[in-house]
Amino acid sequence: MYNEKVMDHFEHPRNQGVIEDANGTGEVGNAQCGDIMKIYLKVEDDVITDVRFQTFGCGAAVASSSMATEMIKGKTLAEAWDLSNKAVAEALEGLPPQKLHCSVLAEESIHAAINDYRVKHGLEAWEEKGGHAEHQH
Amino acid sequence: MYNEKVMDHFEHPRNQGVIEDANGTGEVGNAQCGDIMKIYLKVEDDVITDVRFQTFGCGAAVASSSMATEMIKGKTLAEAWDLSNKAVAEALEGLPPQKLHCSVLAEESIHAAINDYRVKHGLEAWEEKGGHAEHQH
Amino acid sequence: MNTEKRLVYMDHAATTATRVEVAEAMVPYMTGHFGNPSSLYDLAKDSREAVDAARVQVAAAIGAAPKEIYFTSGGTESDNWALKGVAFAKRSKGNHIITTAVEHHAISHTCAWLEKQGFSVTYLPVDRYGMVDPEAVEAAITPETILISVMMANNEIGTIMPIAEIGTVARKHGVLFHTDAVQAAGHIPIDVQEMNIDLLSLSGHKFHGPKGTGALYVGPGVRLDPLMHGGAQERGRRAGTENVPGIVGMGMALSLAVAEMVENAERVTALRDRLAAGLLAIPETYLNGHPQKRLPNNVNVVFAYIEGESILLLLNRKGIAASTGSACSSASLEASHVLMACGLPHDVVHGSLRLTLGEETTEADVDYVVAAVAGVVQRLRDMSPLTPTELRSK
Amino acid sequence: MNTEKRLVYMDHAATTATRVEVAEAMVPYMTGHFGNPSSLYDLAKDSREAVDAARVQVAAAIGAAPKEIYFTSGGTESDNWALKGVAFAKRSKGNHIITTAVEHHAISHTCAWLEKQGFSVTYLPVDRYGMVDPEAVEAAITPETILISVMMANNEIGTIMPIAEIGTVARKHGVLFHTDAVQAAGHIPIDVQEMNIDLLSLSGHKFHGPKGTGALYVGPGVRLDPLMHGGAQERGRRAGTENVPGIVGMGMALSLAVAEMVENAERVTALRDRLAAGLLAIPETYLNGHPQKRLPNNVNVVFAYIEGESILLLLNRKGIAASTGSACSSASLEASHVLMACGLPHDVVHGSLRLTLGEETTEADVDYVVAAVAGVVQRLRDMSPLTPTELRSK
Ligand SMILES: Cc1ncc(COP(=O)(O)O)c(C=O)c1O
Ligand SMILES: Cc1ncc(COP(=O)(O)O)c(C=O)c1O
Repeated sequence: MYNEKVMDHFEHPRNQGVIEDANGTGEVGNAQCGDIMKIYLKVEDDVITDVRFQTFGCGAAVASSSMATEMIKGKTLAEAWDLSNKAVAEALEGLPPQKLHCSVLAEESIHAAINDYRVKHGLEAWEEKGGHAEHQH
Repeated sequence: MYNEKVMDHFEHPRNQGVIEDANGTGEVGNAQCGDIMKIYLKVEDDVITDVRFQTFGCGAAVASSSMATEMIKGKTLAEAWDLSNKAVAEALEGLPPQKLHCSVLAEESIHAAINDYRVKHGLEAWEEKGGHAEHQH
Repeated sequence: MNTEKRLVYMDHAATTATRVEVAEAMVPYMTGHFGNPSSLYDLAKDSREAVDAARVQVAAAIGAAPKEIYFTSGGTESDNWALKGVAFAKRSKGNHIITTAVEHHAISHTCAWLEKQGFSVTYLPVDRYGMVDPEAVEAAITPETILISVMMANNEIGTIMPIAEIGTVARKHGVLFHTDAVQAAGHIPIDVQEMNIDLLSLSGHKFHGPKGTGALYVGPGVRLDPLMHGGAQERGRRAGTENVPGIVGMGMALSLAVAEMVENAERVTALRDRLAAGLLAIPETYLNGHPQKRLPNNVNVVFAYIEGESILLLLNRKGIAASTGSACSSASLEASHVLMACGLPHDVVHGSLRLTLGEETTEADVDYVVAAVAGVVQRLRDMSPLTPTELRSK
Repeated sequence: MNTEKRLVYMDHAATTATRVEVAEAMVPYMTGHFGNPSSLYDLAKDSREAVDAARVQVAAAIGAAPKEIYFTSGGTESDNWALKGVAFAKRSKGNHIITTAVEHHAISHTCAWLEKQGFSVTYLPVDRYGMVDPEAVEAAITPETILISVMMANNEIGTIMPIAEIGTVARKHGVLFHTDAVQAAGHIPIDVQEMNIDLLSLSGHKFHGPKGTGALYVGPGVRLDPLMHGGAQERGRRAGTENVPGIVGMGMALSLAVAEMVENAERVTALRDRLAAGLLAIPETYLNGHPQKRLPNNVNVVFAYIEGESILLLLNRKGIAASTGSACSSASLEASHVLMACGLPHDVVHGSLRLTLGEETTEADVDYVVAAVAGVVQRLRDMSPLTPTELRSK
């Protein structure tokens, strides 16, 4: 069902865990739907110096978390904000159609964590572009 | 489908053919239904001294003709009249249910031949007992 | 019992032997790669890939895309599904179905049942060769018409219908077109695109594949209710755990049949014509079906004055396996509706004989059968009260 | 890919391998005795006799008469036929059907379709063990009720329903009673007479028979429309060329399963209990289904804080084949309706694991699986944001 890249990230998840002194965290999803993602950010000078995730969910959810965190590490918040679920799915070399929503969760949880950081630091929360109509779970 | 007895009578029909100087003949059935039986009788002193048949029809029709003619040969007309289709089927050790009507044809063709003889000889035709409601073809 | 050593199987339209290599390819999917294709684990992957590969094979054989192929349990299921599926899905659009008087019972009995459910069915007549007129199809279309179902080739008389022409008519009027290609597949070329076919039925055991397998081609955009409700197999359209070994066997058998089709058809057509010529030399014997537009392997003749079941029984004794449209050989005691629709009179319809050849049929088989049939026909004519004197022995 | 050498198949409720001796018995009916059973010639006789013999085997396994057994293409077809067949045949008598909330989709989706056709369906609730109350069945009967359909044993949680009691209720009220015995056959004793069952579904591949085979028991006097219209096969009730090899295999597999049932059930029950005990030792793990009244081979548990598909993927890496009711692993993205009906909260329903044992399962397999599952559960709990601190590693 999953390709090798997805399986690799599922089985050997990068950045799994918690950042005790995170300065931005975001959680999306709910247990009823079967997937929850929580992102921990360590931001220094507008750059994500460390990122961790915790995920309750299927293989695609774990792999998406793993890949997405890899992709934003070392990036500025603005760069990280621009990471789309499509880019995550592409970096994973594709997800089964019914699992695309997992990559959406990854994007959303990163957005939530970034805005958490921004609000905590007296900045305005960025607005979602509203282009996630495809998010169905 | 057919038992060995039926197949034996179908493949080696007894009394098949024509009696040129028959003094009683009977034909029943029609080509539309797929079976016709014709019986030729040679009657002497009320006894059937010879009998032949011609049959257009399936294996059961031929076997029933063969068996029925065997069963009435040497019998008086009254005895022959009493030959039931059930007796023919039993003598054949059974016919498939949908083929029982073939044994009915045998009974009816013998009746027709007997009455042909009787009428030709100034006797009254015997009446069918009317018990052949099961004859459906 | 067959009293001859020889066995000549001339009933390939009824069923065929599964090719040995096909049976061998199936066994590993019974005992080894037995996983349920819908499962997640590795064992299921083998099954899933095997099913996908078979789908590609079947699709290629009829010019379809793999995702348009749905595996079923046979031609009967495919026919039932196509008709009932479209009828129930389109009920609100219309209630009229057009078919012919010579369809297989899997179509005609399904239509009869749909009539009981309130649908209206036109059974188009055929000409003496069993051919339907595309213009008659067009003329039968009403605003209520939701489906046209015309078989590609007739199972009794082998007549090949003008499917492409009917496809054009159907497309022009925006009516769905189903064809029962159970007898055609592997014997004559099929292209669902070129022929404008929306739904097409196949049955595995008619081309040396396994019994209990079939497929329905469902073209793009065609909506139909499932016949088998349940699990999400076959993309949610045909429920039931996939018959993986059967599907593997069917795919392989069809792709082999198509690969060998041109060569086989040429060889078999020559044998067919030799057989027909031999049989037609018997007096008062007539060919059923179209003289040219017929399946390469089908010979169907009628002999006056005799009945088909007796012919079969005597041929069986000579090791020849054949078939007839006689009422006496059918469970319903009804004579072939196909021969009747071709206008054969009631009193000769019972004397039909169908011989359908196969890849293994030889010229010697044909000559043996011609001689055997001639003998059997004479013997039965001698026994029949209908036979005119000049046709009797001696 | 499985990185262990070991392969432990614990998904027998999904499908089973065809027994080698069964596959071997089938092959001759593919390539050799391939005749169409309906034909007249000798070749057909072998096929016909083989089908008859299989019918006797299947009948004997459920206390029926051979003439009450109709071969189908699987459990799904049998279920669809029973429900639609009775519904359409009895439409004029009434339009109400009673079933449960925990049936297989072959029943529940068929019911949903029948609702679209104007029938009315009562889906009875079950208790926390997945058990339906026979009194609730009785209370649901109205003058319009034409059919009760309650599965004999549940495919997900293994709960065995009070079939004999429901049979008594149905008989008392003169309502037809169908049971889906797909998971029960070959595992627990079945007697259609004693249990007052009118219709019963079987599926060959669930007891080491071939895929694509099934049967419907139809009791004396039960009228139902065909689902497969067409030829006169199966005494005119189920059209389609008989799948002779499949039928042979199914008959043989079922009679072997029943012969070995008592012994197997005892052995497998012990393993099941060992497995359940091992898994329930994992914290916050709960058993689904009835603690006693369950299939001998079924274990179904739910682990809090984690999701089932990930469990399966990791178990697969350890060579373990299993199943889950998680939405994430289903094509429809809906969580198990069975677990929901048992009252499992939405937020734990995704963490279920079904392990179904087989005759070849060993104690070593069980211990291996317990250890593997414990490791996997811990690993996923460590990853989950929901896991309370005291359940995390270190
Ligand atoms: C034209 C045609 N349609 C449908 C069928 C039914 O196929 P099956 O018996 O494999 O279900 C047959 C064969 O019996 C056939 O010849
Ligand atoms: C209880 C139950 N009913 C019906 C079915 C359907 O059987 P099949 O997939 O063989 O058609 C299954 C198995 O999938 C089942 O477990």
